[in-house]
Amino acid sequence: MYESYVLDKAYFVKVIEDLAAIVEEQRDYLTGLDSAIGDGDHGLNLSIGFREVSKNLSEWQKENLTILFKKIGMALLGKVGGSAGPLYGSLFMKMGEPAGGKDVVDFNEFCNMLKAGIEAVEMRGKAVVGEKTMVDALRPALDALTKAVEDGVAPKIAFEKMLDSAKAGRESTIPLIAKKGRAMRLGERAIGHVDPGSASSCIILEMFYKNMPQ
Amino acid sequence: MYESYVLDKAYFVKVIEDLAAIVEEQRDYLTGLDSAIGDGDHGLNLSIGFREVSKNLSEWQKENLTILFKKIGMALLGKVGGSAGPLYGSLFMKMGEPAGGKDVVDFNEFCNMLKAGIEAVEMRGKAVVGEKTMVDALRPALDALTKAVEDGVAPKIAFEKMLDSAKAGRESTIPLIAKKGRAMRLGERAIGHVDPGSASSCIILEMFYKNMPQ
Amino acid sequence: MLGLVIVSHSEKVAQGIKDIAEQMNNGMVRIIEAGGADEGRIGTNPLKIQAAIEAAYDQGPVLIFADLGSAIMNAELAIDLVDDQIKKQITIVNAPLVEGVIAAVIQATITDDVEDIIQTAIASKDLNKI
Amino acid sequence: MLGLVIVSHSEKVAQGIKDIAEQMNNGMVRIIEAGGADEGRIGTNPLKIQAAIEAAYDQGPVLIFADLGSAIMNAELAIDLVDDQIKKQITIVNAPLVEGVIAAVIQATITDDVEDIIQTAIASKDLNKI
Ligand SMILES: Nc1ncnc2c1ncn2[C@@H]1O[C@H](COP(=O)(O)OP(=O)(O)O)[C@@H](O)[C@H]1O
Ligand SMILES: Nc1ncnc2c1ncn2[C@@H]1O[C@H](COP(=O)(O)OP(=O)(O)O)[C@@H](O)[C@H]1O
Ligand SMILES: [Mg+2]
Ligand SMILES: [Mg+2]
Ligand SMILES: [Mg+2]
Ligand SMILES: [Mg+2]
Repeated sequence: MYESYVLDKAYFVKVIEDLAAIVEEQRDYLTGLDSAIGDGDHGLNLSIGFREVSKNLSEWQKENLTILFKKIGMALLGKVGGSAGPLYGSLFMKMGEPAGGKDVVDFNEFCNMLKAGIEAVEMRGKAVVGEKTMVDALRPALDALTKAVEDGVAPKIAFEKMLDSAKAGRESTIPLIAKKGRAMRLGERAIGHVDPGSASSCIILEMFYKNMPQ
Repeated sequence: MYESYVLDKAYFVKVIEDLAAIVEEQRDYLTGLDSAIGDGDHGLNLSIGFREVSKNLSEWQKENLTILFKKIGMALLGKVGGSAGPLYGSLFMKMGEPAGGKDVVDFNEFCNMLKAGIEAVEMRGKAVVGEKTMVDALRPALDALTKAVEDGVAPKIAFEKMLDSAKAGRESTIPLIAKKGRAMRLGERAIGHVDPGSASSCIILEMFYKNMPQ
Repeated sequence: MLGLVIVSHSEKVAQGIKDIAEQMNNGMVRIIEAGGADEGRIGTNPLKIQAAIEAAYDQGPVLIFADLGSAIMNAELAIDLVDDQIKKQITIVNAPLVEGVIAAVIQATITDDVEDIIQTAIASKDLNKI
Repeated sequence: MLGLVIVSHSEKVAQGIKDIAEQMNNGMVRIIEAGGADEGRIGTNPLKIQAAIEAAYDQGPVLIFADLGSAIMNAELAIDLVDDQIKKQITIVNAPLVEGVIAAVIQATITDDVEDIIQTAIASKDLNKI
């Protein structure tokens, strides 16, 4: 089943386009979350990063998926400015690697892409679940996806489970004290607020989910 | 003897003029000393400070000695930039106080002016003799002056003794490790070098000496 | 409101630290920079620091952060120059400049206990970066 | 020659620290700043840091000093991007930014033992200012 479920470049390009659009739309929401427990730039950071991506996407989509993702990641690295830069930069750069220079991947390969990307975020930020970071959304999401795949769940359903776990992970950050990033300094004052990175991670995963064929 | 030996405003103005001139002349010498064990700006700092003084001196000399010295001190404070700013700024500002708003002082009052100024440097910099600072020149100078006055030595001879002690103090800084100021960081590397502030202090005292009437 | 004065030998450093700190400031701290000697030279200027203290003062405490020895000396001189009423509200904080200012501003969003803010700024020297 | 990279969220801070440090530099340290995100915004940029590392590298060690958490993260990313030969020469120094850079540059005028320079920079956090 998973080998015959393929995702082509048009899918990925659409995901990125939608992502750029929704980041714009959700910019103030994300910035608002970051104002509460950070420096209030998360939405702006991502907006600037994805504008750079948008600007180049028609050019970059000539490349294979590995290079396309690498270019997206590099653009985020260079433009974002905040922590989200190296983290999402690494996510996209590493996501491209399991695509092995191809233009189309099957579902197994796609899952490996997400795995590589999320592990790269963990590696870069050295955060684990419970530290009130984007990892609180990404790690449970990856685990739910892995489990769904082991259970042989259909691709889009597996992704729905992944997204549900990401969102649950996002909500799980509310009562937490932060152990990484700027919010770390706030101690108990961070309690009661959603971590901005966990919110943007949900948005990213949602765009991948939404555009998947049935 | 000391009451009849008076120093008038013309004397002080001439001292300051000469000081401004010699600072210009010795700028590179002082900067060279500071390059060896500091940040190489001591000569430049003083040059900028005394240029400001020169520029205003014809205007300021209308004031009594207390105000004149205060204005000189304030100009040094504002312009010098380095440690010499607050130190020599305080020296001149405080020197004016024992002049008690007059235009002429006798030798006793003049000695009190120097005492007030040098004590202000010590208060501001919290340095004591042996820490490789200008205090190594100024404190022995003041002590020598005080002793000469107690011994009833004639004014200009007393000042000569003061200047000799200042210069001996300057030389005494050569083998020292610095305990104050930037050179403090250098540890043993400061050994073998004259402290720039002790050198400029000798220059200042020398101008007071040189212009004294017999 | 808490006042905070940033004293550096470099005008750029003082301004830049203010820029970083303002991002974390929720309006609870009045941050004023006093960087550089006269005419932008490297150094410090007690009259600039005095003016910064007066601008930062808002009937409450004023914290001064400075970089090197002579900046502290000039800060102390500036303190001597301000009104007694302001003077007794001033603390020179023995903390690293960038890290201390940021820690103080963040802590000021959490508490208005000045002693706590000062201690947090001082403790910032031991925050592990890596 | 020793390389030194100053990473700050603010372009001004990084430039200004370089200005201060150059006054004490006797030509033994190649100091390169990498401040600010793209277009001078507050933040850091791993590509700028990478370029700074490459510019600071002169066949010898390169020390990186940075301000806040995400600056360190971007410095680590930059290190991943440079050549292996440079990479093994790099140390991120766990020291306060302004104080650490100044201490390192002064110490580099005294010794060329990099470990000593690093330790002096780290110890700068405990230098009493007042
Ligand atoms: N070490 C880390 N590991 C994982 N995520 C992190 C880490 N540090 C910060 N983050 C994430 O980054 C988000 C903030 O991003 P952003 O506002 O762009 O960066 P900055 O805090 O530098 O302004 C946080 O909400 C958190 O989710
Ligand atoms: N705390 C201090 N007390 C007395 N003199 C000091 C002190 N700190 C520095 N100095 C003097 O200042 C001189 C350096 O002056 P300058 O170069 O103008 O200042 P900076 O070191 O700030 O560049 C030193 O040579 C020393 O004599
Ligand atoms: Mg942020
Ligand atoms: Mg930020
Ligand atoms: Mg100097
Ligand atoms: Mg100087």
